[in-house]
Amino acid sequence: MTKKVILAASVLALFSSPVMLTKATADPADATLTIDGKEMTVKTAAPEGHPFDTLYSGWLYREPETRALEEDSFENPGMFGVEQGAELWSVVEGTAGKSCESCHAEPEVDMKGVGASFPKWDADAKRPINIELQIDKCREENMGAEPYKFDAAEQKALTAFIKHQSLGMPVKLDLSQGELQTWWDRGKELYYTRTGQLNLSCSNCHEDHNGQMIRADHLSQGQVNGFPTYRLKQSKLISLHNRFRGCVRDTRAEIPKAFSDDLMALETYVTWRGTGLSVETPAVRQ
Amino acid sequence: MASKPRVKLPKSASAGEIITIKTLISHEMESGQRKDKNGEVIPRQIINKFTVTFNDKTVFEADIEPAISSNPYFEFAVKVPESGTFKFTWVDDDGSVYETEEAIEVA
Amino acid sequence: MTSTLRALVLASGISAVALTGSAIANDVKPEAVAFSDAGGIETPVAAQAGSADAGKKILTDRGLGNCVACHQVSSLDAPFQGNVGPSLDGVADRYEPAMLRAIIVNPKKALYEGTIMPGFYTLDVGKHVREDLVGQTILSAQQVEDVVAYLQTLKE
Amino acid sequence: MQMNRRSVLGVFGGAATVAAIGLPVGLANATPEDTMAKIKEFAGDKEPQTGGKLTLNTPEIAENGNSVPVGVSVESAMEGDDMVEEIMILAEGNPNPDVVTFKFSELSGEAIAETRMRLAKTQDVVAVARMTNGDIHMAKAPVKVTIGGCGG
Repeated sequence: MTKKVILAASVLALFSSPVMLTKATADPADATLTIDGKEMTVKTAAPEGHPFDTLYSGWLYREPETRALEEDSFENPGMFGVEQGAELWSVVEGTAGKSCESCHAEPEVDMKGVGASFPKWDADAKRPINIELQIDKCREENMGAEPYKFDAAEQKALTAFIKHQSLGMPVKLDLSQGELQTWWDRGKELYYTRTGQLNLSCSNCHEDHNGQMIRADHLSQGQVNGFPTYRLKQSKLISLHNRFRGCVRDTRAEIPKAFSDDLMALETYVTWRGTGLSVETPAVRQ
Repeated sequence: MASKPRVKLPKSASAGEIITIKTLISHEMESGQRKDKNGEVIPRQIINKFTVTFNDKTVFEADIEPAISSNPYFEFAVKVPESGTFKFTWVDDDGSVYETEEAIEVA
Repeated sequence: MTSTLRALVLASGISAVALTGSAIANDVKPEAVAFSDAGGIETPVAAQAGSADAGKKILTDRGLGNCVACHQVSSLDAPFQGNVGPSLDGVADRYEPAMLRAIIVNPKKALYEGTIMPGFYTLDVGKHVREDLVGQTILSAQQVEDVVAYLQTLKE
Repeated sequence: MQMNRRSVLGVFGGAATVAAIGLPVGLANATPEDTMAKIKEFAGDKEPQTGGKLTLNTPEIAENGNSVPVGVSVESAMEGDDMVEEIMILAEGNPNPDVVTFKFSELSGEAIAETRMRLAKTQDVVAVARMTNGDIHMAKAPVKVTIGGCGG
């Protein structure tokens, strides 16, 4: 055992210089992000108990051309989703003859801050609730409408629209609500759990190796403050749980269900890891 | 296919001023070069033509191929001689035509 | 027994004894791979000797090793090599074949538990492995030996 | 080989999903000869000039081949003989080299245009401009298209 430890240490020492060298060239960009005249917090001190000292938005890890797309909300194709959400707001659906607007007449005012403070504790369901699930809850309980299928275009558009009302506001969860802290703990455990044939945890890439490159992919801290995010790869809005599932799939593991207890716990914990960063929805990523 | 054109240009300009116009339209731009899960080629459906007129005179055009990205974006310049109306037209492979208009005031 | 195989068995010392009388032409099963006290794997895991040419392809093949996702090899014609892991240039000067093999087979055992590097010939993997991959390794025994053979050509 | 049906997905991702949208990988790509033929068709018997009158702006590295910004401009008075009629953009390494052709007018004021294009792989992008006096200007720029780590 001792031998192995020494060996590992010497291996690390042997390679430390080239690793340092390459890492220096792949640091997050030193740039400021202003959207529609609002300055975003893309770099901030981490909250107490966080493994990092400084939090960086994923925006800082992207190439200048990708960054430019998010900077200009006219050019940002994710804004099509926000516009679609704004239209859906007043569409009446369900047996109660209501739309979102029936209860929330001024989304720009009523929804401000919502996107910065979810997931919240849902005392009825005794589990965390995110924006997608809150929309479904409203649809079922108040509108008499069917919940959306996971990743329905309308679900992503409404979520993006709601979160966009908090553009620039710092992410801040109230973990004292209900049992949210317990779910945070569970999410933390999952964050460090290795899955799949490739045997990888979230932390392997986004904590241990952020700033470095996997092939041409510049690993970020895995912040979630910009979801739903317009991804160039799919050329459409991508939800947070879609991304969670994509990452887990890439470890060659069975893919957890969207909005399952595990992924709600993970959403709670990972959202906390971005405390203080601005809501950027809809962010633009590669 | 839901297509919503977005156009950005100044509300006013001085006579002979060169302004920049940006346009973006929501469209998948299916290239006709992809296959679905069953190995069948997904039929091409793109916006193949973009035309801009000012007071009914053509000022800028683009002949578009499948290599243009989803949600096509165009930015170009126009020298505005007088007050008038820009008309923007996108033509889809399926024959649909998407249009929008913007007026500009020349002082 | 082919002469290559005989050479391998002879070179592998104790393990050769274990192999004698059993199915000699078989690869070593992932659960049967033995690490030495020094952390290496002395015995090749495949019955056939590795091919450096085949190994070279595995390094850049996204469906197989995809080693350049994390490592650099200057002599390989593969753009955008990652830097999560160390450069493999001259790796043959730094490691004996037994150690190279061990790192590929299961770096968590050969190097340290916390490494991001997947084990390419081990069943000691993460949770909830995709159903169709349960009990399977990322690379075959032969592919591991091919990669070992290629890495041995990387001398400064 | 122990590869099974689904393991073509690959370590760290989806070789199979690389072409999730946009241009496929693996389909026969255009050749520089195809591109030369297109230029010939566009230019007629005029020899393209590469003196720098036409500017082609592309990123050195495109983070995602699905959306690569490309801008073209030509120094020109945009009136009379000194006017740009058309600028054609070609991508040598795509399945088909055609990308877009911009048509200008006297009301353009400036021969400048920008769009976003798909590039199937690392390749040269070519822009060719035809002036009202028949002159042809050309510019070429290499673009490195990245290879994704996770999921292509």
